[in-house]
Amino acid sequence: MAEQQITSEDIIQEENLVFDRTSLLTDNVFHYCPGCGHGVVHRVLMEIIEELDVQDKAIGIAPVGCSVLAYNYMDIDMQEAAHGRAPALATGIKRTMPDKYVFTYQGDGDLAAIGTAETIHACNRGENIAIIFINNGIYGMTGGQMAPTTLEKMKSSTTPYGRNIQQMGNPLKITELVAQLPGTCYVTRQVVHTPAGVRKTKRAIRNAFKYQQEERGLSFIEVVSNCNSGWKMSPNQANKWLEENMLPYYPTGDLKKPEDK
Amino acid sequence: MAEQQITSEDIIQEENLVFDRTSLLTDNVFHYCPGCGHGVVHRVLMEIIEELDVQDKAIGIAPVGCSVLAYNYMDIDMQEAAHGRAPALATGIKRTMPDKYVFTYQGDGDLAAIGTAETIHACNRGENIAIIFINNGIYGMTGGQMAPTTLEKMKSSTTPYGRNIQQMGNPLKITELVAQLPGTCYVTRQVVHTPAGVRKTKRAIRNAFKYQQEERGLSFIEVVSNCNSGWKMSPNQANKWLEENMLPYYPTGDLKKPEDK
Amino acid sequence: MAKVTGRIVVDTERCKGCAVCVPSCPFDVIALADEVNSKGFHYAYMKNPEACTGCTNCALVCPDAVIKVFRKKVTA
Amino acid sequence: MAKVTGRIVVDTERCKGCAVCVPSCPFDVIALADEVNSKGFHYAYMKNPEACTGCTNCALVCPDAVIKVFRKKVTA
Amino acid sequence: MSEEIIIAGFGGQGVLSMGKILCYAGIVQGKEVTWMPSYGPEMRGGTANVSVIISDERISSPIISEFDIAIILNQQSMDKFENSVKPGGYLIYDGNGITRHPERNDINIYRVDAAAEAARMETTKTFNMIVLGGLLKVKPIVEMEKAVEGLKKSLPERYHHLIPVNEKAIYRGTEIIQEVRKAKAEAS
Amino acid sequence: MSEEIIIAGFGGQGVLSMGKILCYAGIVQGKEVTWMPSYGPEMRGGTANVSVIISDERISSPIISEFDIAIILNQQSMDKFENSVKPGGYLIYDGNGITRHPERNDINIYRVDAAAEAARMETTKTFNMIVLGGLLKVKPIVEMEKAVEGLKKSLPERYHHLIPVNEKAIYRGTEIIQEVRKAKAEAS
Amino acid sequence: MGELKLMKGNEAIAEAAIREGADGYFGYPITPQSEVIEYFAAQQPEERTGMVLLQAESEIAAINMIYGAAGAGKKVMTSSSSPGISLKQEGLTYIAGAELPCLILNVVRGGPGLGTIQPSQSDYFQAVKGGGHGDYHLIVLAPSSVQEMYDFVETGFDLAFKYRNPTMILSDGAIGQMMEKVEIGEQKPRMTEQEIREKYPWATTGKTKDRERNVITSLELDSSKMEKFNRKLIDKYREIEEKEVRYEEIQVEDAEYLLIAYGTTSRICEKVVQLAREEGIKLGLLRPITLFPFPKKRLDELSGQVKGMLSVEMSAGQMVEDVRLAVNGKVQVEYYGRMGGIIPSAEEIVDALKQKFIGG
Amino acid sequence: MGELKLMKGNEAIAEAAIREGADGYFGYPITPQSEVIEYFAAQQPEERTGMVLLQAESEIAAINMIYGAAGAGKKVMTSSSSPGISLKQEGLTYIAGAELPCLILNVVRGGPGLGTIQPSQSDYFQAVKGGGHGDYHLIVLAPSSVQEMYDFVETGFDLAFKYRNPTMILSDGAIGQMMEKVEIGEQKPRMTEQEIREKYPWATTGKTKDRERNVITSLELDSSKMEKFNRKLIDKYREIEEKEVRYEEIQVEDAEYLLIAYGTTSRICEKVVQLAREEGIKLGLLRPITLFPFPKKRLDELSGQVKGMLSVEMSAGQMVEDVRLAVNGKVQVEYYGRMGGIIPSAEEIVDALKQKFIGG
Ligand SMILES: Cc1ncc(C[n+]2csc(CCOP(=O)(O)OP(=O)(O)O)c2C)c(N)n1
Ligand SMILES: Cc1ncc(C[n+]2csc(CCOP(=O)(O)OP(=O)(O)O)c2C)c(N)n1
Ligand code: SF4
Ligand code: SF4
Ligand code: SF4
Ligand code: SF4
Ligand code: SF4
Ligand code: SF4
Ligand SMILES: [Mg+2]
Ligand SMILES: [Mg+2]
Repeated sequence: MAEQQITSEDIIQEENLVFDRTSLLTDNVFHYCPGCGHGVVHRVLMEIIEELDVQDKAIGIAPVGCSVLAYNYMDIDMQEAAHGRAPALATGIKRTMPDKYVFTYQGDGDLAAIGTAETIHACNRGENIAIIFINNGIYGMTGGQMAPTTLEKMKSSTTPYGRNIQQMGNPLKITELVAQLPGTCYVTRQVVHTPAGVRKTKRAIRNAFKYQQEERGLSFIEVVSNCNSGWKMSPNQANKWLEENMLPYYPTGDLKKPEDK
Repeated sequence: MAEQQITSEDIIQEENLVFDRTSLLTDNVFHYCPGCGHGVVHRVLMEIIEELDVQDKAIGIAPVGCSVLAYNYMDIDMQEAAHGRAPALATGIKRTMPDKYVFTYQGDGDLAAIGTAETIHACNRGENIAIIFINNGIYGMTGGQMAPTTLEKMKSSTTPYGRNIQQMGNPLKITELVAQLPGTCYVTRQVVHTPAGVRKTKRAIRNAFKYQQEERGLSFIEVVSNCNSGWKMSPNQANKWLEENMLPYYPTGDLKKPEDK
Repeated sequence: MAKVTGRIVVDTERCKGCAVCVPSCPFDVIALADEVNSKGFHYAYMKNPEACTGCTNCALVCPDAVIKVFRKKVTA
Repeated sequence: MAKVTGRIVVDTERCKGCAVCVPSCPFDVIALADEVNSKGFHYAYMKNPEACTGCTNCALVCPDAVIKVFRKKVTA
Repeated sequence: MSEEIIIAGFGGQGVLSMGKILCYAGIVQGKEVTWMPSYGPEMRGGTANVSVIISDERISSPIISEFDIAIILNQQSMDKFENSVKPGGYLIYDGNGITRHPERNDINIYRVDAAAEAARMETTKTFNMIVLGGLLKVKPIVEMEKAVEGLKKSLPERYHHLIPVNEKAIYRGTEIIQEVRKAKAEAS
Repeated sequence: MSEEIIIAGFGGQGVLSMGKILCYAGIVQGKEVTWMPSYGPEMRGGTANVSVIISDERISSPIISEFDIAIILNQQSMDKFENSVKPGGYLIYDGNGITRHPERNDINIYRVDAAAEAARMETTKTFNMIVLGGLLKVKPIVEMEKAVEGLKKSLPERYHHLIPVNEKAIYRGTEIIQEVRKAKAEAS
Repeated sequence: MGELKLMKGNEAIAEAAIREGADGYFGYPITPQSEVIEYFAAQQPEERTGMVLLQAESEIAAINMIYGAAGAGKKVMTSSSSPGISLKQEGLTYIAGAELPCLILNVVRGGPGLGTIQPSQSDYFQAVKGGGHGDYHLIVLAPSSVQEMYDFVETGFDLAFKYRNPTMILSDGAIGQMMEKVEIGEQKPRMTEQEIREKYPWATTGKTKDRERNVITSLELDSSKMEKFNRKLIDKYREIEEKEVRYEEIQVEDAEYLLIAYGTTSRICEKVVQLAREEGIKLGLLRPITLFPFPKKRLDELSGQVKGMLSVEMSAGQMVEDVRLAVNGKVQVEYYGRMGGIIPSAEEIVDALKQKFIGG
Repeated sequence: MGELKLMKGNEAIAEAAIREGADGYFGYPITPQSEVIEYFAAQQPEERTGMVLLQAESEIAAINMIYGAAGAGKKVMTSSSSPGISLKQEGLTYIAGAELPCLILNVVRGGPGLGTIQPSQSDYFQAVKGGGHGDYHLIVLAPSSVQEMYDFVETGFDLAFKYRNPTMILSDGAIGQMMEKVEIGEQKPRMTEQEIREKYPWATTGKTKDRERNVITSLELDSSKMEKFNRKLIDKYREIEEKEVRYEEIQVEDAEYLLIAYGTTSRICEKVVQLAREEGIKLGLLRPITLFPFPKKRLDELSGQVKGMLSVEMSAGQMVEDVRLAVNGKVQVEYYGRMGGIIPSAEEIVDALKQKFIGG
């Protein structure tokens, strides 16, 4: 049969290329742990900026967290914020350069612990920016301490016997909170450990950029992701754990979406 | 008729006294502007502590705001917090002295602007304290600047042409936000410019102390009040304006109430 | 039939003349004095004492806690 | 009837052997090599290349963006 | 020539703006000026005061504790500032609410019952302009026209329709001010 | 007497805990010890190393750049530390993954293929104990029993059931270590 | 001559920023400097020049907003008073570490803690030694009049952009609240994006094909690179110390004693010089205008001329340390000061001078 | 002798706090000191002694939690590293202004900004001059070993309560991460409320009929009262400077040159002394243990004995200013330092010493 005659060499040809690393990722190797979702979100984000052809209009803000070095990978102008303050930087940038696409990229410790006030107020003011929020339920960079989003009974280096709700409170659904604020136009929760999840995340980020262009207000995209290192699991174990434990508490989907213009 | 014979002297007798200044208010004259609601809330709070007979177990935290000197009036042990940080102080106190009644007394600038993170996280952890939140829609102490709670189009010294939602975002309903958090057990909004309002506020504060004793979590009592000075109105004008403008946006009532034990 | 009558005593030196008590009184008992106290405030007084029922409304809203209320049952 | 076949190319030196691609493939094309790259990682390879349809699933989930996907229409 | 002035009264009496008008008038006349208010938390009530210096030369310290002229508009301020007037200096006060009248006799004392006059004129807001007029009558530290110019400069455009009534008040002040006591020359 | 040791390899190879056991053993023998790790952000992968000093006297600087003994467990560490061994010192390495073997001949070089041995023993976690055993064979900086005691002290109670297998690994290490090259005496 | 206006120091700052073509102000109210943002708000800078004005949710948000905008090459500023400035310390060291230009105004009030809202100079150490962590310096300007409040906005921005370093205007409640005559400058245009791209090629204006991406960061995980960066900063500070020292001398030529004072106290000390000279004491005044860089060299020179130096401060004695370091024991250096919001009188300073140096 | 353990500096601090009978720890993770809270968490201090442990939402929350608990007379502490300590500056000045005892650990890393996570001593100024606004001082202890990390918890709390003043332990990444042998003390009981009421009558333990209400505040709107309070603080700091100076001397008796170094660098300098003496250079080392109060008097004395002093720091030269102020020009004072997370080697310090003082 015809198929039998097709060799790998026939297929692996420039004209058959259907997926390649976006040129907006630099050549630097991610410093992330094997299997960490940060890399996927980085890639998807850069794909959107490439597709929209807005490299020269995009300004990103890296947080303090594992993605502190995001600027080593994203080939756009970037600033590195103080821990938790990315939304404030983004506000300063966007207000003085309203024609740029400004986004922050933040972890759950950064955004939902130390940066709570900046997050809530940027959302409440409806800053015309995008916040990309990687919720891995832990402080990855500093060695796996409890985050506000750490699940009940989940172990971390500061809750070695599991998060005790009585002591530490419930895992904080900050995304549900900001969805309440009139300043946010688009609030959604996504994942990137499955192909379908990645496709939807990409769509969400595309939406966020579109709404920003339309000056709709703040788009808030939570990505529930693994920190396999902090969780002390292999990447695939971690993704499974994520589905079984994180997603029931942090269900995916749109929490808020504006009418199409 | 018998009534005619009753003179003022007959009535004004110790045994007929039905309302007196609680002994838990000190003799100091409030430094507040004439007609300011802070004084009423101070009084009601001290009445509750007197009625519950817990003077020796009550620790209050004064904010930075017009009520910064609350400790001059309340005859209980008190601490004066840094601007916005009262919930953190209260956490430190309550955690190390769980048998005390700990409350914060905060303005809207203090609690909903600079103190947002401390407010949200104390509420989320369900600290077993009471937060008494005076929402007068403005920064009173510093001369009437916009607060997060300032209404749309409302004038303040930093919004002399009225609050512009496009620029400053919507007035923040922080009380609605904290009501979402599982850590709060009781969330209510009250007023003190009418006798009925005062009675309800008093009931609310009594509830808060009761829940604290029962270790139910955090009670959050918003009191919508006037800042006649910042609003540049006479006290009675201000109270009227409050009813017509503040209350439609900040409606009174319980947002959350625990089952009775 | 039992009826009640009341009176208020305003600490005029501490009253700030804010007038918040005035509309709070269901029986229009209170007014501000033409005179001022040593702080320059027109303090509150009972312009219509007989109408007072001792309901405490005025005291409840008084921001400076300067009103004492007395109430007495009177048998008609 | 038009059918598609595909192949992936893994940048083995940059692959971290996380194995996230492995379960993402609907056709069980991918496995980790017994060998390691210079970083010590067991990199991904096509253990079953003919089954690949070029669906890009693996590339979508690869955290290190080291998978290229090729697809070609084949007429049966 | 340098005049060091304190203006003191209740908040809301226009103490600060009177000082501003004086300063603006000084500027129009090419003088150096400083205006240094007392400030505190922004609650209503309480006293307000401002020290104003109007001088032909560069002003070194804007903070002064003794004054050539004191304009005193309530009892608290009388208690606080009567003794800060330099011997031979001027004290001008409004008698309204004053329970203890000034007692010094080494200074020149004038009284201008501006509150009563403003009430009579039914323009209570011009109270401070009446006082200003009185001041300029007894101590013409700036020229009268310059004061009116200063008034214009210190008022935002949208209040310029109020200038005539204020101007009138200033002139009224010159009329109603009364000498209480002249300074006795004391052995220095 | 003072021994200055570097232990270097991948994160996860037990580099840090090997150092800890040595230190505990030293403490049991009444010695002074310091254990100074390299540290960085907490991502997986990358190298880890720890400097250990075991001394009879108070240890001044815990930060050292030249070593009496280097225990090297991957190629990066070989590249980094081979030249930091003092002349006449000891270099002990695991051959697994080593592409460039040590070249110096003014130091004593030993090889202990602990990774392979641990795999053979099906106790990959005892890898570092095998290396430790090898070390103590060629440089008995602490007594063998003290090392086992150190192991006990450094393990939380709940892992004490693992002591026998680790002890075995230590002894295995003493057996499999091999001399590669003795230091040539050089003209000092 | 420009237009003359009567303004508060706090207002002059704001007016100057608008006229200087600043791109943004981000701040949070606090006494005694709330007039800065209030003046801006009344002026509607968006309409006057397109300048952005935003009341932030906190001082921390405000400093980080200017951190962001400064990274984009914008001319931005914030202001606060002591407690608010303490909150900005992390942000300030980030900005210094990222080498960004911006302007910060501190209208100092008395501390520690909530303290008093009255004027003070007790934030000197914080401003010049670095209240934040790490080795860095702010350029610190100390105005002593409302005119200088106005003028130093331009100077401050110029220095900030010249050295890519945050500049602080260290004022106090007296200068912030005081009104004086101010000569107002012309309105300058705000820079266009094109101009920013050309003048500040490091700014995050959006990566175009013709250049590498720009990254604003203060992070460096490699110690040897970090040390190199630290040395680069030190070199910059050295250069600033060589080139940018500013001070004013009053009757120093023949002085036998020297007062050192900045800001409000320097105004008082002008009068002290006058009073002392009336009594026949040859007194001079050196007023540092830049507190960092500090006029060390000049003081060192003067240590040969005078018999004693008196540092006059509204603090417990902070600048006096820099004076001592400058003269390194070559002349007696004393301190006189008041605290808690109290401004010393000229007379008491004369007394202090006599007591410390002349006897009795 | 107590039990011997092998511990990291960060762990020793936590163990010491539990055994010292501390009532609470409130902190936020940051490298290189996260082991402090992690050790606490593993130890479950609630169960061991009833001590409270709470991971706060931020450093600002943490310092204000200890502000609250300290006001209630509780023995509480927090810890962080440089950027987190910058965020605590407002809280620290409030605590100092409210005169409350508490313990703050700074495990310093290199700045400015996010900088590096490697060890540094570049927060010296912030710690000793006051990084927050207003005139105040922390008591600052500088441990140079894990044992001292342990021991200074007791010392720190003792001084804090004795003077009602916050105490800082100024450590660095090397000492925090390093393991050494530590002699562990006995478990002390936590104080009961009754004991607190008796010992700390100022504490907000709840107003009983037998005393006036207690108020913890740093606010004073009346300037003359505020100044009085400022003077009271100054008197306290003077007293501390007189009574609480601690330092260690190594081979100082016959020294012709003197190194001054604290913490990690003092360890290196011990070796420098040894190396220099091997070369016949009579070198000594003075290690300040308290940085505030600084051993000024002793240095002043030694300025008569030695020919030169070298301040060795992992900073751009901060402590050297205090050395210079102490000797006031009487002897040449030089600085040698490394930055960015680099720890100087003994050899390079010997070279620096020779070059600066001995020639070549
Ligand atoms: C002011 C300050 N506090 C704390 C830290 C230490 N720190 C660095 S990253 C981090 C948490 C990171 O967690 P998260 O935001 O969830 O990001 P992740 O690493 O999980 O992606 C912390 C606490 C810091 N650098 N600065
Ligand atoms: C860190 C800090 N920032 C700002 C201030 C100035 N400040 C004092 S009170 C206040 C706002 C008070 O408003 P609110 O909390 O609403 O209380 P109110 O006076 O209206 O009762 C501000 C901004 C301060 N003291 N400290
Ligand atoms: S520590 Fe966690 S978040 Fe960080 S790179 Fe590793 S897996 Fe990702
Ligand atoms: S300023 Fe407003 S809040 Fe403050 S006392 Fe006056 S009325 Fe009350
Ligand atoms: S409410 Fe109270 S203070 Fe106000 S007028 Fe009436 S009595 Fe006086
Ligand atoms: S007690 Fe009731 S009736 Fe009497 S004056 Fe007060 S409000 Fe009126
Ligand atoms: S997902 Fe990517 S990095 Fe991971 S094993 Fe597959 S190809 Fe390698
Ligand atoms: S492209 Fe699709 S079919 Fe081919 S390997 Fe990847 S996931 Fe499997
Ligand atoms: Mg995280
Ligand atoms: Mg308010």
